Amino acid sequence: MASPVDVDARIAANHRLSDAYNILEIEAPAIARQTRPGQFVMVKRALGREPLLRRPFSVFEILRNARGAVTGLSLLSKQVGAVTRDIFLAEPGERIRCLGPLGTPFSVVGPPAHAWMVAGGVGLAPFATLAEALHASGVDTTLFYGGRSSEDLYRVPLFERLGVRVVLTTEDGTRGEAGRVTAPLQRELATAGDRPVMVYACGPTPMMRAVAGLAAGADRPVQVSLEPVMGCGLGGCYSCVVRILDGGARFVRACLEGPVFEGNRVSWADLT
Amino acid sequence: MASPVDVDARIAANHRLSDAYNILEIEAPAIARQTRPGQFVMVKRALGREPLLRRPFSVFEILRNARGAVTGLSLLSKQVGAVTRDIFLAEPGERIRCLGPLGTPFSVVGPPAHAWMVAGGVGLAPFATLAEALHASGVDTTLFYGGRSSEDLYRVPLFERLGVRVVLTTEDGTRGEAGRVTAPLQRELATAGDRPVMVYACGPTPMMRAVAGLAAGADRPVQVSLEPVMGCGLGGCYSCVVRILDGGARFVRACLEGPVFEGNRVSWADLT
Amino acid sequence: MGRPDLSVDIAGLRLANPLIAASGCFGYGVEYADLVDLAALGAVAVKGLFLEAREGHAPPRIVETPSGMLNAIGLQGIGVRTFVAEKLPELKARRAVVIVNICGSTVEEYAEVARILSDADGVAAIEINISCPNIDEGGHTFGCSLTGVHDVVRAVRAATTLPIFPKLTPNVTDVAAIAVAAEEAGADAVSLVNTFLAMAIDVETRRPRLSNVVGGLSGPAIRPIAVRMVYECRAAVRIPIIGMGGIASARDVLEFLIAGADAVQVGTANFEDPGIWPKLLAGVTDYLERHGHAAVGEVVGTVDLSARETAWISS
Amino acid sequence: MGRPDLSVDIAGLRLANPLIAASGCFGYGVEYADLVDLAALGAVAVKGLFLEAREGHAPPRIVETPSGMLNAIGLQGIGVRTFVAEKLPELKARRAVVIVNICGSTVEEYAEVARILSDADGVAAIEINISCPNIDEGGHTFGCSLTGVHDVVRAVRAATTLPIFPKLTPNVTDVAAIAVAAEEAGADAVSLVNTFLAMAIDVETRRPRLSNVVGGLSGPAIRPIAVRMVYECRAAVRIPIIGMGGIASARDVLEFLIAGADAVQVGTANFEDPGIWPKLLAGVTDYLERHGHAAVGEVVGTVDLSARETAWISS
Ligand SMILES: Cc1cc2nc3c(=O)[nH]c(=O)nc-3n(C[C@H](O)[C@H](O)[C@H](O)COP(=O)(O)OP(=O)(O)OC[C@H]3O[C@@H](n4cnc5c(N)ncnc54)[C@H](O)[C@@H]3O)c2cc1C
Ligand SMILES: Cc1cc2nc3c(=O)[nH]c(=O)nc-3n(C[C@H](O)[C@H](O)[C@H](O)COP(=O)(O)OP(=O)(O)OC[C@H]3O[C@@H](n4cnc5c(N)ncnc54)[C@H](O)[C@@H]3O)c2cc1C
Ligand SMILES: Cc1cc2nc3c(=O)[nH]c(=O)nc-3n(C[C@H](O)[C@H](O)[C@H](O)COP(=O)(O)O)c2cc1C
Ligand SMILES: Cc1cc2nc3c(=O)[nH]c(=O)nc-3n(C[C@H](O)[C@H](O)[C@H](O)COP(=O)(O)O)c2cc1C
Ligand code: FES
Ligand code: FES
Repeated sequence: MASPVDVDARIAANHRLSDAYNILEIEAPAIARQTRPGQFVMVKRALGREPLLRRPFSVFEILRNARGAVTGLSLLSKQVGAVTRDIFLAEPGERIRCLGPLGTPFSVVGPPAHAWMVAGGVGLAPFATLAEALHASGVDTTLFYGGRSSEDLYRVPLFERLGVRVVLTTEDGTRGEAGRVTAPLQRELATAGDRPVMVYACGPTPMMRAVAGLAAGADRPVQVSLEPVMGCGLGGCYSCVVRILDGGARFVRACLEGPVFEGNRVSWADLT
Repeated sequence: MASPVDVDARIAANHRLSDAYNILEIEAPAIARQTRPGQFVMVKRALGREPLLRRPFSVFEILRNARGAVTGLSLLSKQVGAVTRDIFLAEPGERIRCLGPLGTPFSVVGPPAHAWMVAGGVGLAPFATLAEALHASGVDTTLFYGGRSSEDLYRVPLFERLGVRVVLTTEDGTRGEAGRVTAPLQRELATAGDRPVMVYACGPTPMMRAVAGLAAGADRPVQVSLEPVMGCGLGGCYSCVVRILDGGARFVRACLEGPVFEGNRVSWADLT
Repeated sequence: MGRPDLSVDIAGLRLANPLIAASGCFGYGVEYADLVDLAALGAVAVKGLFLEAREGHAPPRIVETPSGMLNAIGLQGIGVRTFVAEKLPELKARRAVVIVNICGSTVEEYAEVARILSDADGVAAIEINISCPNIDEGGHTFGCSLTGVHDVVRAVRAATTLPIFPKLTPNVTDVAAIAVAAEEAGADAVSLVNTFLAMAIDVETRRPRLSNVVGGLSGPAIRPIAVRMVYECRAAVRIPIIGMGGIASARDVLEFLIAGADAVQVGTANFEDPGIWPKLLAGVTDYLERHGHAAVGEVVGTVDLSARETAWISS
Repeated sequence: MGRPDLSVDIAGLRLANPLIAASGCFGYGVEYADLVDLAALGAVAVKGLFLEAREGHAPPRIVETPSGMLNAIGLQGIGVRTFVAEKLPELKARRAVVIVNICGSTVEEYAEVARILSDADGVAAIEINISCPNIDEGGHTFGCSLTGVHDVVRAVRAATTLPIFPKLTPNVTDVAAIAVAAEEAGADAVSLVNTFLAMAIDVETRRPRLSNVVGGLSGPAIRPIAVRMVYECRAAVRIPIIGMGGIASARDVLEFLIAGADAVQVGTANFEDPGIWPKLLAGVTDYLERHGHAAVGEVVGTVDLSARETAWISS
């Protein structure tokens, strides 16, 4: 894999989608060109500024100009604290510090396998690049996409343009099927027959745990993109560990061996 | 004296005068209305933001609208560190935290006394309000205003409009008389005859020390506006002390008993 | 349910709420009388007082550091008798609950200062500063040894019936052992922490940035260490704890209470925002209401060490 | 005058410059090989190693605090033999100067780990971690007592001829006395400081924010305390000092050197900016040139305590 680069990138645009969500477009072609689906970047507003540590974000889209040349990448961010607030408030023309691409990407299936992506809220982030890659290899792809309410669901047309079948759920029933995203997934798993299916999941830990359980029950492989706290993103600090079951339980660094893991390798009981 | 107020004031304008100097206009009428010449405010960009402590700034101008109503105040700031940088970069519409007015003001002479204001660089700051007050009472006023170069001298017409005679000096001779501001002061002190003169001084400590010495030598009273480091501006921390000679040497708080002191009270040998 | 009860009882001293202005960060209290309603504070801990007036250190006395500041004021002060004569009456008139922070160069001086305060009218409690890191006679030497702490507290205990709160230094290997020594010697509560001995150098001139060379670090930078020390002391002593170190928000107040403090002091944050007091009070009240507590005491010492369990949260 | 000489001599070990990657903040060094030129660093101090592999603590293992962070990694590690077999060859190939940080649950374990490293090819020095605050067996108990320090250093001294650098904990009353004990027991230099024992609580859940309850505070927040400790140790021992704690800029490097450190380590700042190394080097070089120094050693221990005098500066 190519080596990560650290850039002081110009912000090209900031699309505020709601009071919480935004998509930040940043001019970091050197990172974007190397990024594979599921990889992430470590971000902060500026060096020397509080908070001290960078934060990890999945690369959402690879941005291209009219001629198709890569110009940068975007982040889909949800405000939960200091850095996501900085990202929400950032203005075009300002700069942002961005290091990447980092981590082990999704393993992208090819036909005849079908791809089922299961996203909870901001867990949609790694799936735009994955959908592109799947589309390029002609994989039949479905996105199960759930949130608390319609306020948590964004950019559905982006996926539809890539030929993705989209199944929406909201817990409050304001959009798509009422309930959790695991409900339609469970139904379809039960009726999928002998088609080969690779399940991909990203979202809150309890959701991923549930998806991994459903996939295992239906004997389907599943890749999850986990979101542990990360201090460095480079393997330096050992903060991001996930307990893995193979070869006797042991902690591995999610910034190097992950963030994508096969669902059956993860010790779900240890994930908080 | 009325009590200080702490406001989250809107920035009305920012006049960048050079790479170092700027004049920030802020909408803080509740402070401006109470301010007397020589008083200061404690400022920081926003609560909860690094650096932790506020910084003291003299009130430069009292701002008024077309009908003469007080709308706010301005600060004349020179970039030397973090907060003066924040002040330099601030944009209209943003906010700034401002507590004041604070401190003991100049004692403003009346006719027949003449007023001689001696300013070094950004030490001009407390003299705009003083010149207004002197103008209002019909005092014959002179401003001796020195800097390293013409890049340190600003807003001379403001003083001229108030009938102030302005004597400029620069160390590099790029504007006014070449040399230090103490040279014309010394000359004029020698030839002032028996006119009563009150000297006011603000600038770097060595300059104020020199001015106090010259005034004492010519038997003229002098008021200096000192600039010790201040942690609170309210008498709470005892960081801002100046050694005073009366009643046996002792440290007094410049934020309460100052920043204006009679020159002969100050223990100049202890000022660094 | 009505509004939660914010009052706390510190060794028989009832405070309207757990917020105390920290010693040395609020002058003699009277300086803030126009800006802060002194009667609305739990208490005011005034600047450290020796028997006689003291000049303190030459400036510069403070310097800012990342999320903190160093001070080496050197306990400039007017002496206890002048305080009683000139400041105490106004504090009383403002209905402030007054905690007097006392210092001494000798055990006898501590006792003498305490005696004078016992005879005065309007002192609620005595905080014994055995922890000022800035001056040789600031009690730091007493505060760093078990016998030193014991001797000073014993002597003050014998000199007064007022509640006494030794204020502990964090510059020790085992702060809980020091707290135990204070308790055994008759302390009614302990205050912690005082500042951390620290230093900053101007690299261009190579001079220390404080005239005193070293000074005490306070502010948010030290908060995680202070919280740990309160937590350790909570497990070691039965007397109340007054916690402090870097509190700058209601969240921080609650962190100390949960760690085991019965009340807190706020110092450095008051410099940044003298209007912080009603905000802290409102934030604590809001928290108590949200969590269904009838009284602030219910959160004291409630660190939850049970195993973690996570609920399903959709994003 | 040519470019200043940046090299430093730490007890016979010559480093190209005084910048060392701090243990536990740079993995085993190999993780950074693509991003940082390991040969351009003064040295790399690798993650603390016990004799056997260790799992470390459950997450969450870090939490950010004002200008700092807490960590309770719990010394997860691959064990010294696996390190020698799997990591050391690559570090050697990259021409890194390798300092191995060692741990032990017993004095014997420290000695055994040191012996294994002595027999390995490519170890420049051993840093003895007697200061990890996060685990019971992390040496913190050794590091807090004079006899503990003495015993561990003695045993390692007997086990190896490599340079040995005990790494001191700041969680003590008198760090200079600890440094003296280390020197007397045969240390070639001392490293300080390790992290400060600290704690953070999530007030909404009342759970500690680290699974281990307490952790170690690092980052700019602690710098003033660390600088003071280096300054104190400089006056107490003759052996070189490797200083650290919150360094995030060339100015900070110089502050430690001026306080008395012969070399420095950088930990937390490397997380924020893995590209910091050439910037630090450039800043130090620029400073030496501006101040007319031929070699970096000329600034070590040069705190100026003479009386202040100010020049006339117009504005
Ligand atoms: C590989 C990876 C990819 C990610 N991709 C995205 C993305 O594309 N878009 C997005 O919005 N977020 C993403 N996240 C999560 C994102 O990193 C966090 O939301 C961010 O770190 C929060 O930073 P903050 O400063 O805003 O909040 P903070 O102030 O740091 O924290 C606010 C609150 O959130 C909690 N918190 C913070 N980080 C985490 C975490 N990782 N796990 C659980 N709780 C946490 C804190 O404990 C605190 O209570 C990703 C995380 C990882 C590891
Ligand atoms: C009563 C009073 C009125 C003032 N009025 C003005 C004014 O109108 N306009 C103006 O530009 N400045 C004024 N000053 C000075 C101003 O407060 C400082 O320039 C400011 O605090 C610097 O803050 P900073 O964060 O930018 O610099 P910092 O990052 O705090 O410091 C940068 C450098 O300047 C030095 N420094 C900072 N403050 C002082 C000080 N007070 N004395 C000596 N050295 C210092 C520091 O040691 C450091 O080396 C006044 C000061 C006082 C006490
Ligand atoms: C400028 C200053 C002066 C102080 N003076 C005293 C004092 O006189 N007596 C005392 O016991 N503590 C003194 N302290 C310590 C504070 O009371 C408090 O223990 C410490 O600052 C930590 O709290 P904080 O982080 O909220 O400021 C002083 C602190 C500062 C910043
Ligand atoms: C995540 C992390 C892990 C650490 N692990 C070790 C370790 O294994 N051995 C050790 O001696 N110090 C360890 N330390 C302490 C650092 O080496 C250093 O002493 C401390 O962080 C202060 O420096 P800093 O402020 O530059 O980070 C660790 C620090 C951090 C932040
Ligand atoms: S985030 Fe630092 S090792 Fe993974
Ligand atoms: S600035 Fe705090 S007492 Fe004057």
